[in-house]
Amino acid sequence: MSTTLKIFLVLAAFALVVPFVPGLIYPVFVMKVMCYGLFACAFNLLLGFTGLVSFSHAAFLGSAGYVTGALMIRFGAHPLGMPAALVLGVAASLLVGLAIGGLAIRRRGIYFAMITLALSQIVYFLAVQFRWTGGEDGLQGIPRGNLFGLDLTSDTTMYYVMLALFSAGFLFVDRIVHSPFGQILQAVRDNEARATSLGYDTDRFKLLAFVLSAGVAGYAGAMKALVFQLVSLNDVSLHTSTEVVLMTLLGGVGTIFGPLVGAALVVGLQNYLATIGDLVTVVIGLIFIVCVSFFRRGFVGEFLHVRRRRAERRARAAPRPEPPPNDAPVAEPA
Amino acid sequence: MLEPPVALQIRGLEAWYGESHVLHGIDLTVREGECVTLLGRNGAGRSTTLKAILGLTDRRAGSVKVRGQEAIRLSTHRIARLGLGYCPEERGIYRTLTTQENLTLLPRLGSEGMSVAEVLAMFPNLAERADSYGGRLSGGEQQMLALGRILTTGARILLLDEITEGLAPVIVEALGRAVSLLKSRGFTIVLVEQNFHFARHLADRHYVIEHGRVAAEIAAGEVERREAEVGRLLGV
Amino acid sequence: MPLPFSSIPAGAAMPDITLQAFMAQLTIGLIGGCFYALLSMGLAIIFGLLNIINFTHGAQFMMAAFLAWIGLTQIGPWLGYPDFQVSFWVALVLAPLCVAVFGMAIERLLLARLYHLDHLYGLLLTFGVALVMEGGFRYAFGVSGQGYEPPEILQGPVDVGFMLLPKYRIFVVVASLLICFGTWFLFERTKLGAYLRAGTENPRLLQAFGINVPVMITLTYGFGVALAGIAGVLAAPIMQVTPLMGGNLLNIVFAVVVIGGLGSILGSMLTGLALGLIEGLTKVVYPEASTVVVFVIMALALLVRPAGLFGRDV
Amino acid sequence: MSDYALVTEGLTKAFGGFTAVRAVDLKVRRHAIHALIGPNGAGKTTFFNLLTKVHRPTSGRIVYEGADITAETSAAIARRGIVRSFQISATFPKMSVRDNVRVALQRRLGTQYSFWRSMRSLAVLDREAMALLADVGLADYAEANAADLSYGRKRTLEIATTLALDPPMLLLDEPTQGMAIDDVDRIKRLIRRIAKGRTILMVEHNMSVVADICDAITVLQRGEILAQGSYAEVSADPAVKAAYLGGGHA
Amino acid sequence: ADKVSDGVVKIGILNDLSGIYSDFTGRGSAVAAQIAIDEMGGKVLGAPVELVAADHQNKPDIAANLAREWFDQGKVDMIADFPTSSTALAVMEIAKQKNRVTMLSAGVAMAAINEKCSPLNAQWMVNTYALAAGTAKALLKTGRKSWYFVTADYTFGHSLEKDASAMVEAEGGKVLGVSRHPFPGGDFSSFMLKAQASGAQVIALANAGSDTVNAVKQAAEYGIGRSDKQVIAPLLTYITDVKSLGLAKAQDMYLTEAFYWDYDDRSRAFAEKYFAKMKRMPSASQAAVYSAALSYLKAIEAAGTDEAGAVMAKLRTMTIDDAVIRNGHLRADGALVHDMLLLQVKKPAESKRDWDFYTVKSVLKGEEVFPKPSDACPLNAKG
Ligand SMILES: Nc1ncnc2c1ncn2[C@@H]1O[C@H](COP(=O)(O)OP(=O)(O)OP(=O)(O)O)[C@@H](O)[C@H]1O
Ligand SMILES: Nc1ncnc2c1ncn2[C@@H]1O[C@H](COP(=O)(O)OP(=O)(O)OP(=O)(O)O)[C@@H](O)[C@H]1O
Ligand SMILES: [Mg+2]
Ligand SMILES: [Mg+2]
Repeated sequence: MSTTLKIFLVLAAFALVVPFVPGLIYPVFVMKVMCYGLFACAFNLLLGFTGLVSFSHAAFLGSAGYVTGALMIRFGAHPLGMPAALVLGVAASLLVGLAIGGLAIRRRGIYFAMITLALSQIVYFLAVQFRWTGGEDGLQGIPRGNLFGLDLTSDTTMYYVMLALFSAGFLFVDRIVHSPFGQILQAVRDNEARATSLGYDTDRFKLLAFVLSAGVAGYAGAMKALVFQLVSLNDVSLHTSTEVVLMTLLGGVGTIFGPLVGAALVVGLQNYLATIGDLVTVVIGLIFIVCVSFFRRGFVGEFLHVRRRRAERRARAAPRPEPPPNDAPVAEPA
Repeated sequence: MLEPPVALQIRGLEAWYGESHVLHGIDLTVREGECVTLLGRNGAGRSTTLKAILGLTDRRAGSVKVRGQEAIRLSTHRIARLGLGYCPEERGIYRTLTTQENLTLLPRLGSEGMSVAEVLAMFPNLAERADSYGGRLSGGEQQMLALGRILTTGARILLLDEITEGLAPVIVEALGRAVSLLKSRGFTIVLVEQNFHFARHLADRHYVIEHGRVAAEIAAGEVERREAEVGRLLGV
Repeated sequence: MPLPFSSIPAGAAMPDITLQAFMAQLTIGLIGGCFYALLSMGLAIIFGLLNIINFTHGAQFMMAAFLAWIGLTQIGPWLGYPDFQVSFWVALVLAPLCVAVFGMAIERLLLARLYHLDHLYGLLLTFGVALVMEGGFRYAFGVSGQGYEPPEILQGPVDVGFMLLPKYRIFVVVASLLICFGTWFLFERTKLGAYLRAGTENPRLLQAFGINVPVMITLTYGFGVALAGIAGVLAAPIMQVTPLMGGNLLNIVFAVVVIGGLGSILGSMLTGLALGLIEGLTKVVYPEASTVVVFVIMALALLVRPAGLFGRDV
Repeated sequence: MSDYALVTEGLTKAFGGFTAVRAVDLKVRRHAIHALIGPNGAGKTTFFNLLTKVHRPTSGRIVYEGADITAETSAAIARRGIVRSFQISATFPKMSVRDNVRVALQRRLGTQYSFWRSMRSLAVLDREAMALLADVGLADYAEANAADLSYGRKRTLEIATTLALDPPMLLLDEPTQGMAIDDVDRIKRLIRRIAKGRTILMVEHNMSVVADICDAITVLQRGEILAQGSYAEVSADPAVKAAYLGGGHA
Repeated sequence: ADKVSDGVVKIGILNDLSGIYSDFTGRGSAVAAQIAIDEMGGKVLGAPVELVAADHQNKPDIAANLAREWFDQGKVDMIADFPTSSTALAVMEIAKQKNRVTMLSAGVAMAAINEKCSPLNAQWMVNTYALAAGTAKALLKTGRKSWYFVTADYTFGHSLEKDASAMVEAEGGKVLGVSRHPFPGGDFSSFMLKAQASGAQVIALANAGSDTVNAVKQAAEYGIGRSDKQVIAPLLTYITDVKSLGLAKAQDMYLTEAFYWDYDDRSRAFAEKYFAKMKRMPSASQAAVYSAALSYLKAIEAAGTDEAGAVMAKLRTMTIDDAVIRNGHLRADGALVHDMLLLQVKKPAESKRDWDFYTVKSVLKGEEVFPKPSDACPLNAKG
C-alpha cells in the first residue's frame, strides 16, 4: 500500500467519526474543507504537476456549480436527479475548461496565466448577464435532493455522501498524478522541448491536464453547490481563483496532501477572521506575503523537506558506496 | 629582468552553489600581460573559478586581489569596474537585443576599448547580422559576439570561458591570432579551455584544476617535458 | 424589465448619436485611455525589468490619490495648523515620490528575494501587499471615498466646439501624453532601454559587466510606481478617492499591458490610449460590455499575436 | 526502395530578407553516419530545425523513406522515427535517470494518455530501461536525478533516451561540444555502436570525430552546399579548406 | 427561563465589516443593535440577551456557513443586516430550515418578499421598489415627466430601474433612454453626457455606493444636472454617500430614505446615543438594525417564547413605532410597511453642522410607496 493511501485512510477514518463526536469539529466545516480541498487539489494538479498557472479555476468551480444548482432546482426531487446534476455539472466545467484551455494552452508562462484570467472574466460577465444564474443573487435554496431515494436533507447523511464523493475525487487526482499520463506530464513540466522531441504532443498533454483539472474543480463546485445549497457570483470571481492559489501555496505546491491542509487552513481562517472583522484583507494579505517570502514550500512541503534533509544527513553519516562524481545538487524547485 | 606587476592574485578561493561546496581553495597568480589557462575535466570547477572571481557564485571566501585591491567583499559590478572583462560559458548573449545593441551595451571600463567597427572587422559574420536579435544568431555567431563585446569595454583583464566552443576550425584559428594580438597589446588573459591544442600555443602558464583545487601548475616551457602528467590530468 | 442576455437597450441605439456627441464620447474615451496608458506603462516597465506582474500597482495608484487628499485636507488639522495645505501641484510631485519610495522599500525588502523564482511568486507577493495596503487604507479612512477638488485655475469647463470640456480633463490629457512620451523616449530612445532588456534576461551577467543592477532594478521599480502615483494624483479630482479605486482599474490595465506586449513600453502606451477609445465607443453602443470588451480584445489579440501587438517575439 | 533514408529537394528557409538555407539537395544514405559541417552561421542548425519543423520551410521538399513529410508537425515527425538531440543538454532534470529513459520507452505502450491507469503498469519497461542504461554505461546512476549527472553523462543519458525510441534516424547537433576529451571518445564509440541499423545525421565542428566515424560529409556554406563526399575528399577540397578548415588541417 | 431556547436570546449581526458596504453597515450595525439591547435592560423573559457579529465578506457561502454554525452550535436566534442580497437570500433559506428568524435591515432585494419570501423573515428597512417609487412619485409630481436611467448592470440596478420606469410610465411620463454600466463603473462621464444629451428632465441613477457618488461627481464636473431643467435623482443613496460627495456636489438632489437622524426629537435622541459611540451619525440601515433588534425583543416578550414562528406571528400583529420606524406593520410576505422620507440635499450654506445634510420635503406614507403584496410569494396567497 502506498504511503499516500495510508495517510488518506487515517484521514478518512478520522473524518468518519466526526459527526459522532459533537464538539470535535463542526461537520459542515469539514464538508466545506472537503469541497475547497478538492478544488485546491484540482488547481495543484495543474500548478504542481503540470507547471501551469491558471487564474480561471473559479470559472470551473462556478460553472459546474451553476449547472448542478440549476438542474437540482428543477429536477432535484427525482431519484436520479442528484447524480445526474452532478455529472452534468462536471460536464459543464469540462467544456469551459476545454474552451479556456484550448485558447490559453497555445501560450506559455505568464501569458498563459493572463489569458486564463481574461477568459475567466468573460465567464464572470456571462454569469452576471445570464438570467438562469440569478445575477448577483445567485442560485439560492438549491435542494439537496436524494440519492437513489436516500434523503439528503440531514447534514449527517449529506456528510457521509460528501465524504464518499470527496474520497473518490481525491483518489482520482492521486491516480492522475501517479499514472502513465502523470509521468509524461512531469516530463513535459521538466523539459517541454525534450518531451516534444520524443514524440509527445505536449500541448495535448497540457490541454488534457487542464481539462481534467477543470473537471475536478467542477466536481468540487458541484459538491459545494449541494452542500451549501447555493451558488453565487463569488464562485466565479477572480477572488476565488486567487484564494485557491493561497490554499495550494499554504499547503505546499506539488504535494499530494498540501492542498487539503491549505484548504483547511484558509477555510478555518475565514471563519475565524469573520469575527475579528475590519482587518480581514490585511491579515490575508500578510499571510500571502509571509508565505511567499519565507514559507514557499508550504506546510506539507516544508514537512517533507525537513524529513528528506534528515534522511540525507543520515545517509551521509553512513558510508556511501560510490558518490557519483561531478554531482551537482538539484536546484531548489521554485 | 623586472617581473611585471601582479594583475590578479587569488588565494584560498572557495565557492559554493547553494549548499554544494565547489571550490576548495584555489590559488592563482596572473601578472600583467600574461596569458594563463585553466585546464581540467568537465565539472572540475574552472568556470566556477571565473565566476567566483566576479562574485557570481552564491557564496565565496578567500582572497581575490585585482591589481592589489582586495575584491572579495565587493559586489559584482564593482569588481567588474576594476577592469575585468568576462566572456561567460554558454555565451550569455542577450537574446532580445540586436547584435548592434549587444555590442554597444556594455559600459566602458577603460579607455583602450576597441570600436564597434574594429570588432565587426574582426568578425565579418557579425557585421552581416548587425540588426538580427541575439537569440537568432547561430551558435558560432553568438560566440563571436560574446567575445567581441567585451573587447569594446576597454577592460584589460579578460576572463574567457571556452571561447572556441562550437566554432569552425577556421574561426578557431582566427581566434588564436586574435588572442595573440591581444596579448601583444598587453592584455592580461585568463583562458578556460577544453581545447588544449588551442590553448597550448597561447599560454604562458597552465593551471590544471581538479575537484576545485589547483592540481598542477605548468609553465609553457614545461609542457613537452611533462606531457605524460598533462595527459593523465586531462585525459588526453 | 427582464434582461435577456445581450439585449441592447433601446435608448442606446446608434441613430440618435450626432457627430458632436460622437466626438464628445471619443474625447472622454481618450481621457480614460490616458489613465490606462500611464498605469500600463508603469506596469510594462516593471514587468520588463523585474519580470513581475505588479499587482500592487492599483494600490499604489490609490495611495498616491490618498496622499494628495491627505495633503489637501487632513495634514493641516493633524499638524495643528488647519490652514496648512499641500496644493495639487506640490502633491503632483510629492505624492508619486512618496509612493515610489514606499515601493522601492517593498522592492528591496521583499521582491528582491524572489527574482530567481517563477513569475508566480512575485505576482502573489505583490497581490498580498496590495491587500494589505487596501485593507489598511480602508481601516483608516473607510470605504465611502473622499472628494478632492482640482486647483482653482483648472476648475470649470472650456467650450471646445463639440462639447463643454472641463479644463481639468484637458490638463489630464496634456500632462499624461507628455509624461508618456517622455517615458517612452527615456526607455526606448536611450541606452537605458537596452540595459533594462538586458537586465531582464540575465541580471547577474549584466552586473558582471559593471552595471549596478540591484540599484537599477530598484530605481526602475520606483519609476514604474511613480507613474502609477502620478496617475493616482491626476485621478483624485475625477474619481472619488477610495481604497478600491485602483484595484477596480487594475484588471483592465493588466489586459492593456498584455495586449500591448508585456514589457513593451510603446505598446502599452498606444494600447492604453486605443483601449480607452474602444471602451468609450462601447459605452455608447453596448455599455454593459464596456468592461468585458477589453478582455475579449485581449483574448483575440493574443490568439493573433502571441507576444502582444508590440511585443518582441524572440 | 531507394538507398536513401532522407532526401531534401531544394530546401530553402528565408528569415525576412535573409536566406539561411538555400536550395539544399541533400541525400542521406540509409544506415550511414552523415556529417553536416560548415562555417558558423552556414545554416546547419537551421537545416535541422527545418527537418524537425521548429521552422517551416519557405520552399522545397523533405522526403523521408519515400514519404513527403514537408507539412508534418514536430511531434508527428518524431513519431515517424526522426529524433534529434539538442545542442544544449536535454534531460528531464527532476526525474531519475531510469525514468528519463522510461518516458521514452513509454510511447510504445500507447498509454501516454491513460490518466486512470496505475503507474505500476509501467514496471514492465524497467528491465528494458536498465538494459539501455547498461548499454551506455549509466547503470550505476539509474536512481540518481538527471540533474545530478556531469555534463558528459547528461549527454550520454540523452542519447540513451533517444535510443529508447529505437529511432531509425537520429539527428545529432554537435554531440561532443564542450566535452572533455575522454568524454568525447566515449561518445564517439557510442555513436559508432548505435549507428548499426540506423541512419545518423550529425552536425559537428570537431574534425577528429568527423574523420573517425562519418561515412559521408556535406559542407554547407552560406546556406548552400559547398562540397560533398568522404572525409578525404572533402578535407582536400581547397574551397572547404578556405571556408572552414583553415590551414591547420592538411 | 425555559421559555427561551438555550437559556439565552442571541442576536447575530452578519454584514460587511471590511468591504465596500462597511461604511453604512459594518461595526455601526452592531453598535446600533447593542443600543437596542441596552434599552431592553439586557434581558428578555428573564434570559440574558447577547450579541454576536461577523463579517460575511459579501460572500454568500461564508454567510451561509456562519449562519449554519450560529444556528447549530452558537445558540443564535435571529440574524440581521445583510447588505448584499445574495447573502440575505442564502441565510434566509437556512433560517427557514433551522426555524430561526432573519431580519434584513440592509437587504433591499425584492426577491426576499416575492418568490423567496419566508414566514420567518422580515425586510426591516426598505426595498428597491419603495426607494424607486418614493423618488419617482415625488419628482413626477413636480412635473418632471421625461426620464433617463443610468443603471448598474445587475439585478439590483435593473430592479430599481424597472420599478421607477413603470411608475414614470404609469404617470404619463416617458423614459427617454437607459445606459447600463458594468459594476463597478469607474468613469461615468460618458453615460452622464449621453443622459444630458437626451434632454431628459430627470437623470435617475439606478445604482449605489461609489457608482452613484462617482456619477454625481463627474456630472458636476461637466455641469450636468445643475439647472432646474435637468435634475439628478439617485434612487438609492445613503447618508454616507452624501457625506463622501460633499454638499457642494450633492446639493439639491432628491432622494428617498427610510430614516434621517435629524427628523424629529426621537430620532435625534437615538442618533445622539449612537454618535456618542461611533463619532458619526447612523445610516438608515444601521438605524434599522436598532429598530429590528428592539422590535424582535419586544415581540419575544409579548409572545412569551423565542420560538421563531411565534415571535414572527406576534411581530405581525404589532404596530412598529420607534425612534427609527414610524407607522410600521409587518406584512405576511415579510415586508415592513412604514413611512418613508423624501429628502432634498441642502446647499452648503444651509448646512449648520456636520451631518446636517437634508431638508425633509415630505413624509411618504407606507401604503403609497411600498409595493402591493405579490402573487409570487405563496404567503400572500393565503392571506
Ligand atoms: N549553478 C550551479 N549550481 C550548482 N552546481 C553547479 C552549478 N554550476 C556548476 N555546478 C557544479 O560545480 C562543479 C564545477 O562546475 P564548473 O562549471 O566550474 O565546471 P567546469 O570545470 O567549468 O566544467 P565544464 O567543462 O563542464 O564547464 C560541477 O560539479 C558542477 O556540476
Ligand atoms: N530565427 C532566425 N531569424 C533570423 N535569422 C536567423 C534565425 N535563425 C538563424 N538565423 C540566421 O541564419 C544563419 C544560420 O544559422 P544556423 O544557426 O543555422 O547556423 P549554424 O550553421 O548552425 O552555425 P553554428 O555552427 O555557428 O551553430 C545565421 O546567420 C543566423 O543568424
Ligand atoms: Mg565550464
Ligand atoms: Mg548551430
